[in-house]
Amino acid sequence: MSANLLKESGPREVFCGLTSIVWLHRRMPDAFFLVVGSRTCAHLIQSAAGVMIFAEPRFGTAILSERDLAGLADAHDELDRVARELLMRRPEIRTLFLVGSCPSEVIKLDLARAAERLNEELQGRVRVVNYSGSGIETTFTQGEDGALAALVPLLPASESRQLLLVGTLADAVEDRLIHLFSKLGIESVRSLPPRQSSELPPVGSGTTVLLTQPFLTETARLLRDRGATVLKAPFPLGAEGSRRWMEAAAADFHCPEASVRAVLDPLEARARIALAPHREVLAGKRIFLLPESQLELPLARFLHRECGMDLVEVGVPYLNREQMAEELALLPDGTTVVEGQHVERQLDRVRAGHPDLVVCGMGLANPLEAEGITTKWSIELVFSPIHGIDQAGDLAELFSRPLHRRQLIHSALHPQASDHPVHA
Amino acid sequence: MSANLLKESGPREVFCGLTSIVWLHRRMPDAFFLVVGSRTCAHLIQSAAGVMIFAEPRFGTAILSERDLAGLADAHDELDRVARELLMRRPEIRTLFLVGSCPSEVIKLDLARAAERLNEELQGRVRVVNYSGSGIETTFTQGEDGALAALVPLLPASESRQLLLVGTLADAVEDRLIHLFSKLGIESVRSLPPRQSSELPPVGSGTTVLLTQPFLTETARLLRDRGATVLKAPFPLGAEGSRRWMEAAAADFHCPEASVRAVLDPLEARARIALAPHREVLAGKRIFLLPESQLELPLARFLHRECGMDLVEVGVPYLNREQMAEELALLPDGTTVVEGQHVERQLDRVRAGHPDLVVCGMGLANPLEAEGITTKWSIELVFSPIHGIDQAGDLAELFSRPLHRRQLIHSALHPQASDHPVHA
Amino acid sequence: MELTLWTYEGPPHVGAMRIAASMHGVHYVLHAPQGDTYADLLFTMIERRGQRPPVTYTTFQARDLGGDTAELVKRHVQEAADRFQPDALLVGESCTAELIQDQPGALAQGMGLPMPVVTLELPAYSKKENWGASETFYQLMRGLLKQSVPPQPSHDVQAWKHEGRRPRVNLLGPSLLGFRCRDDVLEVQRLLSLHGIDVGVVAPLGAGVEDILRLPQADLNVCLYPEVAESSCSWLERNFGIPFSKTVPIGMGATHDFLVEVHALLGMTPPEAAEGYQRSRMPWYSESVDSTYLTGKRVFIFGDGTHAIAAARICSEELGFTVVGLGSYSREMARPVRAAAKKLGLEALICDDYLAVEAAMAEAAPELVLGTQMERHSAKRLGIPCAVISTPMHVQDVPARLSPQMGWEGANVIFDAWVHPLMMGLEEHLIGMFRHDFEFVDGHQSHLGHAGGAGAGNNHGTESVRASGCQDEAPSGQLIWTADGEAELKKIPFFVRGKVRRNAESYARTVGCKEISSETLYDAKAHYKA
Amino acid sequence: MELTLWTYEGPPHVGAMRIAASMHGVHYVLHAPQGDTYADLLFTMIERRGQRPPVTYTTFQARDLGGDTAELVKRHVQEAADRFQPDALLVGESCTAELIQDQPGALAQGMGLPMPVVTLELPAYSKKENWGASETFYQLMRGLLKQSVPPQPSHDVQAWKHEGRRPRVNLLGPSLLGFRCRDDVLEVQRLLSLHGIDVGVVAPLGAGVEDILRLPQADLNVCLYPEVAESSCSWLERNFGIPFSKTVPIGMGATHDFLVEVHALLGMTPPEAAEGYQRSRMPWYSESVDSTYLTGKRVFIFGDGTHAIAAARICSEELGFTVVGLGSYSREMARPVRAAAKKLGLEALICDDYLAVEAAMAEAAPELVLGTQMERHSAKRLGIPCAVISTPMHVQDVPARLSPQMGWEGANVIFDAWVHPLMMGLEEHLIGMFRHDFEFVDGHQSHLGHAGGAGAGNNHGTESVRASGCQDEAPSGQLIWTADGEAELKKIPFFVRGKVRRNAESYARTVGCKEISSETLYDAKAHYKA
Repeated sequence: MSANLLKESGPREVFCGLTSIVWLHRRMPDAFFLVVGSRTCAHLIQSAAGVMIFAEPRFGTAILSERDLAGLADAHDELDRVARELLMRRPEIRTLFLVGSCPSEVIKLDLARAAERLNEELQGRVRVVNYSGSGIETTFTQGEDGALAALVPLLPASESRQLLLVGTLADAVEDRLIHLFSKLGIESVRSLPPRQSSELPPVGSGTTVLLTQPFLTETARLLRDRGATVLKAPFPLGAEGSRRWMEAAAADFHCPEASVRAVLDPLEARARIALAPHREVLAGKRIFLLPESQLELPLARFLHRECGMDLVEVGVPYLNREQMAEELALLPDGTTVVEGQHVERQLDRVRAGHPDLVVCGMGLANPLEAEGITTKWSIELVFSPIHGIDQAGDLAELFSRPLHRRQLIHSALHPQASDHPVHA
Repeated sequence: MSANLLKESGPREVFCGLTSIVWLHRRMPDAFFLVVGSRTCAHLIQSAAGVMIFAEPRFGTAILSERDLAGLADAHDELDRVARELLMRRPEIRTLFLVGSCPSEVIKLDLARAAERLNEELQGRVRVVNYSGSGIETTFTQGEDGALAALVPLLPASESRQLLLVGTLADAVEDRLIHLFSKLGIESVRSLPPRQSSELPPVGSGTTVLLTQPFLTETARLLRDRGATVLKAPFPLGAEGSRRWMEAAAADFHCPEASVRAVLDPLEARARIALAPHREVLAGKRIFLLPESQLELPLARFLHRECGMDLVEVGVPYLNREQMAEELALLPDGTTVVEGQHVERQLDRVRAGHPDLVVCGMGLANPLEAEGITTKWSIELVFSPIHGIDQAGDLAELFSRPLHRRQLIHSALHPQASDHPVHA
Repeated sequence: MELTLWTYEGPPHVGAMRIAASMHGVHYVLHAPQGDTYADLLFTMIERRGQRPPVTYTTFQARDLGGDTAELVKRHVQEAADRFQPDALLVGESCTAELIQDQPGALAQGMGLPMPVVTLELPAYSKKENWGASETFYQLMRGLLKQSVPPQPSHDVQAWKHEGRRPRVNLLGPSLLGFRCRDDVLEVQRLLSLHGIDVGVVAPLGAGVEDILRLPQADLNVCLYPEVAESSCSWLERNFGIPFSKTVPIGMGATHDFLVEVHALLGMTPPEAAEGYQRSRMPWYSESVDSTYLTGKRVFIFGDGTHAIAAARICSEELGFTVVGLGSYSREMARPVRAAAKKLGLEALICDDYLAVEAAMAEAAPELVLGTQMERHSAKRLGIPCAVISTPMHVQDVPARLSPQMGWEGANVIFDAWVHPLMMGLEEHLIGMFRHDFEFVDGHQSHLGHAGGAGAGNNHGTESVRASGCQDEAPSGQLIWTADGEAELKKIPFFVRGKVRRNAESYARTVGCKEISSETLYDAKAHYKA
Repeated sequence: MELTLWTYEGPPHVGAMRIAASMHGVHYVLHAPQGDTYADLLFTMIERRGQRPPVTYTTFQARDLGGDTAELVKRHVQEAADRFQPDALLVGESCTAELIQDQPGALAQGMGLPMPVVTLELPAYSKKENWGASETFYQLMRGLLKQSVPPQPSHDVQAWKHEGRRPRVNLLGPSLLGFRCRDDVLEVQRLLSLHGIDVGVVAPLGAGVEDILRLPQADLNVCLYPEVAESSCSWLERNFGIPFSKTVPIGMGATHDFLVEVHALLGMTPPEAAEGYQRSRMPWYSESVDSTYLTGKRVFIFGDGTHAIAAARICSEELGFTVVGLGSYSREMARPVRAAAKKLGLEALICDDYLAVEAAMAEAAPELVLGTQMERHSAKRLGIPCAVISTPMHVQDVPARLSPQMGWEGANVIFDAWVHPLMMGLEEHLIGMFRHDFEFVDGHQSHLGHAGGAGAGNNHGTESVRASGCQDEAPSGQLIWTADGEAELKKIPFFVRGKVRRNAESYARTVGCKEISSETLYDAKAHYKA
């Protein structure tokens, strides 16, 4: 590992952990996420979700009022009332997540106590758990870590041999991976989070964990505490990463190497075909990743090794060196990896570096485009089905598309001065 | 009868008989209307139908080309080919109407012969009949007379006692009328046209005919020739007309007067309630009816007697005095009834007469509105379910609505000059 | 504590951002944790701006709370002042920072910065976005102008006459994330210019500090959006004696009234009454025979105060609709909304719970909904056509084309936008005539399309109407539909069936009958039309 | 004989009416039976005109045919001349009158009327509406100008320079019942005026006889709609030496080219290349990140020649779409439409059978259709979003608001109108991301709504694609979908499933496999993206 690791601090431009509710609530349709916070929290989730495209959402905010701030006792009573009302209106809910926010953390509203109290009252009809998605403690994808960590103590114990995939996957991707693992000979594959919050997978010493996402530090720690083995591998983004990730499981399950190759070789070959047209667009292009989703390191690795891109700078909100060791090892020597952010200085470096493509958040994308810098809007990466060998082409396409688009339309929208019409 | 009957000739502004296809094809979903004509014919029907709101229509035009004009033999071959192609594409069709047009009449293309030829070829799988909807012979609603007259020879013979309603009714209205007749004690009620072209009602000396529409002269004549009795009555528009129309049937079927009253009195009372708000708008207002649908006389009678309107002039495309005798008798003394049209002079009279409401065709409505004259667009009268006592309120509403609308919006859209805002 | 699923307004500091981002040379230092930076996307994605909003977030973290967050604030204030060198600095805090009471405004005031510093105190736990925008605009203007306030206001609104110049007005209120403000400003400028009236300053949208300083030079202020500008207009009136116009020129009648009001205030001859008819196509489109079918269409209106009130007037007086519901989420505008509703014989719904709005909508059984994006979704669920008339903004509410709501062209835009969902003019009219045709009964696809599987969407609406109807009026009395009643009901096209069912049931209760047969349906029809 | 269900164009005399009704002081006596008066409603209802078209129909009847129809013609000509006193009289016949050969034009010419009489011969059994419009405009212009034709054309296109005036151009082609002509004229006038170019005469729309007489005074003619004006422009070039511009300014690139062409012809310095970017929002809207999802969307285009060609260029060069079908019903424009299609690697569909167009549409499996009202209905049946870009006109194509297609604002209007059906910007983008969510699989309602019961609409499309695919390529080889292949296909959202199915089957045939499993789907995906 010889990446150039730097740290930076200053004003940040990163979502908080509440944002991960946007995909978590879709993964588990029988769960409800109740943020205990302010109008800002409610507005944030709704804005991040793309402004109201869905009907009755499975998340909401218990908005603190001045009265709640005046006395914590009142706030607890109020929270109980709101939770009761909610559950009455939504009888299909099986798990209620109480999600802490910046304001609830600052006023030290004890959501663990609230969860305990509600669990007692509800007597198992609905399970109530809590975690914090506050922006003073978590960024963006870390919210998922909190939510899953909150579920770990509830997992049933089992010593059976099984593979546990940890981290939200699109259902179709999950189906596909389970199918492939079964072809490798691994028959018992479970997922956390499950598709129904009431069908929690068991855990124990027979459990081998593969993390599907790089931001699940706390969840991994708690699973280890429950006896599970957490495998070390690159993350399953791109053909190479996904293959090595699957191979790590295969090795742990002692699948015969020949049969592993027999399954994975054709997939990898097909992935190369799927990648080829995108590699044509991306190879030799320079990319700058701003910190947001924690996916930046695996993406940089994929974009460099499989798509031939040059890495100008790779930003990450925070860096867990141990968990990221496999990824860092695959980055080219001297890659600049910056932990934390001073958004103004980082943008200065973007402008100075003239990258061909910048991966950034929704607040920065259009302003950079207006300066003539092509961007890839990073929040899409956590919503799209991008995991696994079969999705490598789709993953590359997310990056080639903006460059391809520019190629298609730039000259017509920015015509050169001329005495003669281009087309007449 | 002391109406003032006048005749006028000159440029007319009236649809031709092809237009009636627009409702006939919807009444009998298993029939197809193939106009043999020009691009103008095709364009006319599509424009009259409101420009393409429907999917695959059950009417079309076999457009004559220069080659067809060159030789009639060719034209016959071509027509056979087009009919065959059409029936292959539309196997659900049971009756094919070949409809003559101005050009086909002028070149004397013999559609009766074509129908005969095709009938032979198709051997009963599809029945082919013909009639003319040409504008040199028919106006607007007369097309229906032609189509129904073409069906009369095909009606099976039966001496059974029955009531036959002749003229297209909306299905719901027909259901309702049959229900009411059964309450009067008339159990066997059939309709021409039927809802399926293949289920033609029988006819014979036991048949009593009630015309639902005033434009079915030829059909009535042919039914009489088949032995049916055609009752004389006002047409079933408005509560009074509908009641007298039903009473005519009840008398013919010897229904006990008391039970007739028991059925009709409450209906009439309810109709008065339904009419009241419209009468409030219409009473004392002056109406001018331009000739178009042949419904002008019964409408004038209804609007005068039940809605209290004053009749400035009642135009009719043509006048069959015998068929209209009952209606003419109910008009107030001295009503000006003008048969035929000189559209320019008639419009001069409209402008001079300052009517509150003008009933006219779609070509004239907006130009009159632009002159500040409120109009009722007459084609709607042949598309809307307006027949029967229960529809009297709806029928009145068609006339009160434009006046009501003007009341609602006129002052806001034409504000008076003022030093002070109206609403501030 | 209040359970909120979707919210109509953001927190008040988002209102402050709208003011800062609308202007140039103004920077906003917001004491807030990192999550609050989401608000940038409102401007860059929803409003498709090619610039970041001029906001520096302190993005303090939990670990900072133990230490000196005041120092953190000052460092960010200094960096922002150095980097952006604004002409004025706004300093405030979001909900979380409000709790830790660093008083960033006071801190910044004490730093000896070279530009004016305006402190914003926007109570996040009791106020909302529009209030925040209004307060920010007011505080900024007051901060910049308070030195110039004369001891005794002596403003002559007709000064232009003897100064030999054209009269001059300011347009106050337009801002980013305001509904169609960008185009309303152009349209109102064009309108005033046609009448020989110059526009001095437009603010906050596009204004700089120097423009704010020029505000007192106008003869008159035009308050285009009371939600944002009324408090500022009042202050300018109290302190400088500049009157302001109160009519919002949305719709034909209101545009006429606006012109009359402005002319009257400026001492000018009022405009021709026929101007609107000549300059807008809306009156003719509404009068022409194609529009006859619009008469009496039942419409449910919900939005911000300004647009909801305007919509109610346009619907009832200019389009001939029947308004069956009127409400707003703007508590600040409750009074005029209530008055507008009362004029129409309605009780206004002042409410920010979108589910309560949806329930009211279902209860009113309208044929058209004019609302926000949230009502668009509710209406879609209920199978009712809808047009959007108000914030909260969605990317589709910021069209590329010129789309004002105000003035003569605004009336054209409104006609098209509101009538189009009502089934595209003639098309719908013909469907009304062919309503008994097989293509328009259950199971077939209507061209309306909104509700898709027709039945599904509509039953939803119908059921909720039935349920609530029963509760309201006859909790115990169960109504029974006879087979022939149900059959008759089925003949009615699905898009009006809910209303017919409702009328029949209500009529049955009124007359005390327990069974609804086809006769009851006819009776109810006669009753309700009468 | 040709079987026609719906028709894209009316008969040629309707084209003549479009010219007469577009102008003032021109009256048209049409020898035709009463049914032909239906054509008035095209103007009064569809175009919502407050005036009757200036047409006198002779409305002869069967009984007249035995007698003297020539006398009837003369009577109507005389009455029309007396009553309307037009500045010029057009005399012609419709299809039926053509058969009885009264030669109404010759009759009228012989009547010694005080105004110019132009005879129209429009063969109703071989020509159509646009040809009729073009021919009428040409004959009227030629009739009025033929005396003024110089023996030797000696036109100096740069005369404006030494005459010390601004250059002056005529705008030729706009007419009633032309797609958005009313607003295109305003927009092009504004565009030219920005560049210091005056507009002399606009014709036929709004022109009178005196304007036609002024046509030769322009430096240059602008041919806005070749369907209507190209023959007239050519005649003016041949006889007066006035050149004409050939670029139709629809879209960003074409508007730029148009400006360059007009400037070059007039001998002016070409405009700034960046003008479009500054004056239109369309480029930024297309470049901004929200539009990334537009890239590669498959679009099927059908319309008149002018609008279809313009749409193809805008789609491929300015919106980043992939054009998968291009066609026109304008046989007169077949050559340029074919050339435009060839540039995109396509074969143009020149056809006036709407069912053949629907079949081609289904075969192309587009994600967006740009077509006429007929394609809108076909697309609705297939469950594909659609925007209308061309005549035949429908009342909804004559909006109240300013809605040009040409120039910088036209590009804005086009962006909004074409992108909106593609699921309202961000909304659709998010749905793409959430495509595996339960709300977007079969049986649930998509917000797309067009197809309503999703499955139904889409299956229709899919089935017809399958059927035709089989016939084309493998009439005997039957493909079998395995259960796991079907299951995988079901996971794909319905609105792209047709395309995926089609690709998989085509791929299976290419590689010769008989079964389609989930692996085949992945193989096909890799293959088609590569």
